[in-house]
Amino acid sequence: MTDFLLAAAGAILFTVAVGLVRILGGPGDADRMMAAQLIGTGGIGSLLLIAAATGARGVEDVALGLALLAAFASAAFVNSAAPAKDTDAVDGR
Amino acid sequence: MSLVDLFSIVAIGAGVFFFLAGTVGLLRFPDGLSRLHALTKADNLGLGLIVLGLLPRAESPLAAFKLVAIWALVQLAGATTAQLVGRAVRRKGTAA
Amino acid sequence: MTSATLAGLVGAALVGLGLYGLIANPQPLRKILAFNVMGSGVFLVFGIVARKGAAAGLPSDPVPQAMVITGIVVAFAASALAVALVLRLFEETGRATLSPDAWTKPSGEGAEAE
Amino acid sequence: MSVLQALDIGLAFLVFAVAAWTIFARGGFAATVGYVVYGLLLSLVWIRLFAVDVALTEAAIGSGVTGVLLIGAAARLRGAETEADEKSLRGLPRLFIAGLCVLVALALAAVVLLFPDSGPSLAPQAMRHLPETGLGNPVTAVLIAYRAFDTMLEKVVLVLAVVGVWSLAADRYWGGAPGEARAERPEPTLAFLAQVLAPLGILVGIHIFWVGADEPGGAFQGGAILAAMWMIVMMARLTEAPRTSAFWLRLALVAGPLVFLIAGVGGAIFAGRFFAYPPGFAKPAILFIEAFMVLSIAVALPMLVAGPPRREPRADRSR
Repeated sequence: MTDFLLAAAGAILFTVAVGLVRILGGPGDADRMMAAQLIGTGGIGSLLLIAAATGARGVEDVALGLALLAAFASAAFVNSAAPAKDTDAVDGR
Repeated sequence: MSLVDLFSIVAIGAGVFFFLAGTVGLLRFPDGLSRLHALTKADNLGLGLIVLGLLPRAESPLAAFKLVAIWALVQLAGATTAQLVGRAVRRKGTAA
Repeated sequence: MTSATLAGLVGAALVGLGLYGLIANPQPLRKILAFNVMGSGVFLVFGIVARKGAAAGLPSDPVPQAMVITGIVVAFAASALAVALVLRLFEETGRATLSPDAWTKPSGEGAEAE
Repeated sequence: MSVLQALDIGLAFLVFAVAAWTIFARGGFAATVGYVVYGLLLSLVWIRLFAVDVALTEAAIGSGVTGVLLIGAAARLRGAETEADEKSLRGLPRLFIAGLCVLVALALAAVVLLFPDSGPSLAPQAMRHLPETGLGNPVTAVLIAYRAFDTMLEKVVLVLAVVGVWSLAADRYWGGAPGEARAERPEPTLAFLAQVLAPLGILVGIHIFWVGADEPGGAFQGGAILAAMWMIVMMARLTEAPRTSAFWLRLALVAGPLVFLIAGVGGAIFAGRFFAYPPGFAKPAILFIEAFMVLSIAVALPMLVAGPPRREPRADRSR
């Protein structure tokens, strides 16, 4: 069972990593924020699986902290992107 | 293998599948909004099923509660991010 | 190879990577990022000290752990100060680069700020 | 090779790849998003090293709060990137630097591989004296009891950093509030997120601080989560950043190190040594100090992210 949990964690990390390759490169900044969101969710998922498999104590709190802060990068992105005038010009390379 | 183990394996396996599906969508879909749609599948169902699979293995009621809370928080974050990023994509038109 | 040794090796690689970025990239923001990558590499090397020195039946030595926690907070404080400096530089001069060419060229409104 | 080893190797590779992206990506914003992802992966690595306290700190500060700081900065600096930056340092010097950096990395790797299996460690001593502090988490004991002076000075560093950031304000803004006054109304989605998240986050922050005495957690991690909650409320513009001349703000900033220092001096008087805690009274004293540290951290981090004052203090003076 332990091996299954770890394999599942590995599978999620691998999947997310593949997705990361595609969208960290863009095309737009919005796609990059999606990459951050995807690895956030995937990271929390594999964290929980690793914790269940290795029995490390207190890991739920780490996942809880990550879940609390999961939306922060996007919030900062939207907050800083809104007032700027030149977002369209530089974006989309 | 006990019934609990079987339940965990089925639920977590399904969760991994949804992560896979979400990522494939992210890779294959042509425009920003559909990619966002694919991403939310991984968020909602993928993590939800994994939490469901881990629930019977939780050591204490508090730990189980935390698992559910983590899922709920990620739901909230995912929904908000989808809204915020979706609006950013739309503001920019279909170019992104 | 244990997971601790592996993490230590990654830490070593990260220090090299961060050092390169710190030296080679002229944009201050990228230097800040590189510095943080380098710092976390050092922390990881320290992490293996924590894992190996774990005597007394502990999974991890608490002393290096506490120092790494302190280090993370200090690294954040330093980054925040650096970011504030870079943003101020950008506001004053309209550019933010440490590339020597950019500042010696007479063109550009910020040349006299050197 | 077991599944766990395969997972470790995969994780190590992923961390390295994302770090390389952060260093080599074209465009500051892309690199910054890479760094946020990198911070998250690092907390996974710390879990694998069984350093849960560090993983918590990395998750809260390394990924969350730093992410807001750097993404905000990268978005503002977007216009500052020039083609010349991408091209500078070509050819031989670049190769030379790369070679030197590889050498540094190799030397460190050799050190890592040559580590003795059981090096000198203070862990047994830390565990032996743990009952005297009344704590169950040795990391907290190291931070607040054994190496109290270090931690106190580190709080001073935070205060100094805030002073440094504030001092970058233009003269006429000195004492004003950070951030531009924005006429636009709050983004409704963000406001909703903040309204739901903040109460829960405050609960989690206090929980993590409280269990820190015996379980992984503590003042740093709890304080950082509380700080993040204040940040999200400010980002959603449900509340404005306070004037930097506000007395309560300055008091809250220095409360942590101040109470810590007073406790240290008190130790010199009542327990015979600087930063010694009277026997039997250690745990309440430590929790008392920690509570003020949480306050200072929760105030200092958002102020560091908010940046120097950008509004005239007279405009919104309410005294």
